[in-house]
Amino acid sequence: MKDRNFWFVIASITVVFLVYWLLGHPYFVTERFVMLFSIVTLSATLLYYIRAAERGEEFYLRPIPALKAVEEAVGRSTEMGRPILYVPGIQDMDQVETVAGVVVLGHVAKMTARYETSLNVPVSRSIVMKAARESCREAYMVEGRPDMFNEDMVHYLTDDQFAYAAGVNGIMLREKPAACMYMGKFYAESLILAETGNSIGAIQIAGTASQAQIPFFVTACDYTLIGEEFFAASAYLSQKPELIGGVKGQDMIKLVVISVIVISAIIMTVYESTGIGFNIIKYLTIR
Amino acid sequence: MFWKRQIPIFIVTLIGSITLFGWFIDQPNVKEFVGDDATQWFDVLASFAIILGALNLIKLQLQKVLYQKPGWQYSIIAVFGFIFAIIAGFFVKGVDDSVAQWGAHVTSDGTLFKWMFDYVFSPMSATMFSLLAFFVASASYRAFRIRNFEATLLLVSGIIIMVGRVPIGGIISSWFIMYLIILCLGIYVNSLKQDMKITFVFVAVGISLVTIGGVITGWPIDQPGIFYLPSIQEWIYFYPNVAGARAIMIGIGLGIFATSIRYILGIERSYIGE
Amino acid sequence: MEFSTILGAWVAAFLTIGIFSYLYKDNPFYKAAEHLFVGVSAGYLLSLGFWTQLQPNLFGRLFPAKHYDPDTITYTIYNVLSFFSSSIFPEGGIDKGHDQHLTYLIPLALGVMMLLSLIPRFSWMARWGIAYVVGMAAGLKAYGYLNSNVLGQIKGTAVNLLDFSLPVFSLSSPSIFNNIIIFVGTICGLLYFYFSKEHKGLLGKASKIGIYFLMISFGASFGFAVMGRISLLIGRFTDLIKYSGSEYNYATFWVLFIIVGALGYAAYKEEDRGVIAPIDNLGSSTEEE
Amino acid sequence: MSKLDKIENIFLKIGSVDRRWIFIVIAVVVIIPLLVPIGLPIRATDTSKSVYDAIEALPKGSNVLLSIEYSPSTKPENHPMTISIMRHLFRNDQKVYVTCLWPDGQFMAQDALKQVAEGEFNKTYGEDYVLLGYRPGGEAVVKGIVSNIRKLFSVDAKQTKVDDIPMMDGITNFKDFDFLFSASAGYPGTIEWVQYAADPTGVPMSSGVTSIQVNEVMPYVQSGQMVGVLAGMPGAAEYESLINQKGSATSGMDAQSVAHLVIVLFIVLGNISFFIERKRSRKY
Repeated sequence: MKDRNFWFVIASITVVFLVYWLLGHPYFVTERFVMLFSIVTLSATLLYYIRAAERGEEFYLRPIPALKAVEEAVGRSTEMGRPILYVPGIQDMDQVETVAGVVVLGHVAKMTARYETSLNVPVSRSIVMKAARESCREAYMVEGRPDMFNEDMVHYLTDDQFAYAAGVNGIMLREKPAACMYMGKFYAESLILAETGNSIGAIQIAGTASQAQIPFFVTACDYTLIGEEFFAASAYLSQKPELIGGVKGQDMIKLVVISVIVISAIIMTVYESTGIGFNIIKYLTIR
Repeated sequence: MFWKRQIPIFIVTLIGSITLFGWFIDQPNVKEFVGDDATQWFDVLASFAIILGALNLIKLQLQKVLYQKPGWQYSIIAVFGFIFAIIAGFFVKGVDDSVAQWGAHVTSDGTLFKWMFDYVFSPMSATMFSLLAFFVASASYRAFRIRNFEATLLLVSGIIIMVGRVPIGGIISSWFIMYLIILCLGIYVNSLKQDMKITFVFVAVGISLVTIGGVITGWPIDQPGIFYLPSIQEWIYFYPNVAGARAIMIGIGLGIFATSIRYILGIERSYIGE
Repeated sequence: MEFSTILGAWVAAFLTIGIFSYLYKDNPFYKAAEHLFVGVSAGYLLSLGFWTQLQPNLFGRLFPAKHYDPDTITYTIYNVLSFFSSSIFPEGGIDKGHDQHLTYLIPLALGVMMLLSLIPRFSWMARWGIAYVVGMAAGLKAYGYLNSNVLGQIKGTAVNLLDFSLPVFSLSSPSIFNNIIIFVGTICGLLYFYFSKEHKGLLGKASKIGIYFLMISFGASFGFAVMGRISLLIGRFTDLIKYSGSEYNYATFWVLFIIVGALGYAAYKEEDRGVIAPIDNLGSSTEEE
Repeated sequence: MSKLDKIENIFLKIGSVDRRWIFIVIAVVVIIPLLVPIGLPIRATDTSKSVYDAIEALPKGSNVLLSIEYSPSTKPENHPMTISIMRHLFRNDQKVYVTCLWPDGQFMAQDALKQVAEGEFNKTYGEDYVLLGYRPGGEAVVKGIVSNIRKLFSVDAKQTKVDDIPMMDGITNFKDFDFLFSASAGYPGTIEWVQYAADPTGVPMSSGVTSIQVNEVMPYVQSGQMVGVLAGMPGAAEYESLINQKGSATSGMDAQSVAHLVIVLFIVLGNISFFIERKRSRKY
């Protein structure tokens, strides 16, 4: 009950809705009530934890091996005196995954600034190039090494999928980076990139939510951030309260979903074997 | 600032709330907007985005030609291709009005547009994708490694699906698979105990057990089912696979839901470059 | 056989083999085919988008034939437009079965703003359109995904776990064992993505099982991905075999002969000059901008 | 150097071969079975059989909606399915209504109808089958068909008014169909049909999808929201064997089988050299 404003708003919405309901709820699609209820509860859960984190409450996040490996990889590159290659996917900024990739890039850039390792970021969209440059510049400023930043570390290759993949391959073979990171939205080129990275013996760390490409990354890379892990990565690395709160909120929603599955299964089992209870499936079906 | 920042955020919140809560409102205008117009508007915008993309591309290629950058000769080909497609799309129909009017020409037989589709666009888009068959082959050779237990599980389930789903999987006897498993276990036992004798005894006993089983039952190709590739494949595909796919599906659903809510509430504003 | 078909077969064979020649190394044939593809597909998508979206759906709703009346302002504008292009704006309005919806002026305006963003000074104008798309997608998808990906899948998992009308164990038909597999697999898979608690003890074990299920599922995707790629290759080869027939004047053979000949000659020349061919073709001559 | 070392060296050598050799191997193993078919027997999987059984169980003269949602890039996978399904439907004298959610889909539909309906079965347009054509809008089209198909498709692909098409009598919305088959390669496609048409109305549906998509639709099949699924080119081949009429998918199956085996072999070989390398690097 720490967040008074939050509870106040929730209570007022409930009261207003109850009044509306008692007035005969004109224009309301009654059979979708379950859906409205879930949307409101789930959004409220999310919002509650984001606000809690912003107020300064701290949440624990379990370690993710692939994210630890990022720092190791940067360290190894420094030892070997070779650059780090970072590929933020082949899609534009309108994809959530690209945004997450650029955010992670900022953190990698901080590490390379700290370790004084060179960073190479080929991109395939001009908007992504602008965003990635800003994010790197910012990182080098924060680390107090603006002298090490140069704009060409983020450079545009081409929009075309396969031509881009070929361009990145060329960079890999010429510069032999010690670590390759693929974080963003990938399509068929994932396999071409990971194969070449593998053949030059680089440490490879991938992160994507593209379901069809994950298997190729898992088999060809050393570490892979799968789906939601990748989205959580920016919260881990940035330690920004609102992002961590969001992860916590989503976790809570997941718990709700799991409990609903378990409870519904129990109700169904009891209902079908003994006839006691009700058919919950009916309530979960929304036309 | 107002036009560039506040208005877009307002548009997102407004349209987002209408399309989200419109599902619960039983009013003809709202229903029509949510059910039809909202998507149609999106499609109209998407078409404009395609035009924008095409103009951008041509701008880039023309610049290349004008400044004679490396590879500018190829850019001429690109521009030529574009102009050809535009001519087929807007200027030369290739058939009479009675066969296909303007507008129907993009989906009718015998037009120049259809010719371009059949003999230029189709083969090239299909070939671009089929190139990947070669890359899959070379990656399977050089990159798909059994680095840990997870990758092993992935590759084994992938291989079972790959072989079990095609006709050749059906002619591989379950007894052959059993022998194969015995041999693989033999290798595992060997690496565990580092003793040739134990390995030999293990493999010998295993092979004779399988052989005895085979002789007794008369070597039926698809029995026992748990060693017959098409049956294992079907099981993996229908049960463990669905369980995993469903977990991912729910995860993606929740992720998209959470992100959408953040957009609508204006918490996330990355789309306008913040 | 018609001339246009035979010509088409030659063009298709040339482009197909030209693109395949990339597997040997990046070469002018591939580059030419690739650039042609980029240009043609841009024009193709533009024409298709225009004739299947903008003309019928946008203009068809702004100027429907149903309400044609040359005295109103809208149709006066229409007749002016029609004067410039009678194919896009045929006489008497556009008959696509729509009523007049002047609300479609909004997407038209957003779209025009998007095009104006090509001019650097107006680049911010695209944001309005993007904002609309983001908002619409957020609203519609939040509902759709919550319904079919979350509620629908909860429904699919919440089954009677002790249904004794089913066999206890059966490999490829429904059984209690298989129901439990799905139930346990789904829940453990979800627990793997639980971040705010350390994966130790019971949660650790569950998430371990979860990742195994995810990996089996990825394995299946992997198998299917390979299958799909091979199928497409088979499709291409089937076409090439078709075009190698006498009715197409052996197009495939001729094209193959020309391209292989040219590449072989180039390689021979290079060797003569003492240039060692690069081992890995992909990195050899890629262009960077 | 021991014998084992020599064998290991051979494997390592194979492991570091130029990738162009691998390309050639794949090209050869795909082309040869296409030219010289082996004729491996095709065994239908349960999911394909359920599609066949569902269509076979439809009474004569049922109204079947066939939706075409793919483009030429996945034609080898989807097109044989469409053709087999059409053959099955026409053979059983069903009425076939064809719609397209993808613009390129209309070309594919025309091709298939020309080959099967006109060429093989001599069916009458407008009485036995109709091509309603493409309408833009993705899921909006699906929703439109569910609420009122006559409003959305006021004319067919040949611009004939639907009121003048005899078989459109009595068809007003999605519930008037007895079955839906969607041949799909992505968005919009099968998933939209499940979410907005089959789930809300309860009309049974089935689908033929590309291999890549199979995993996305499997949960729907498992939970009974869809009746079976044809998965990629092998799925199409299985359907061809079920209706007993061989087509392009069947002839591709030998190549597919051999290519899969070769890829599995590649994975195994590659991993052997990986293990040898790892063993040696541990030793030194």
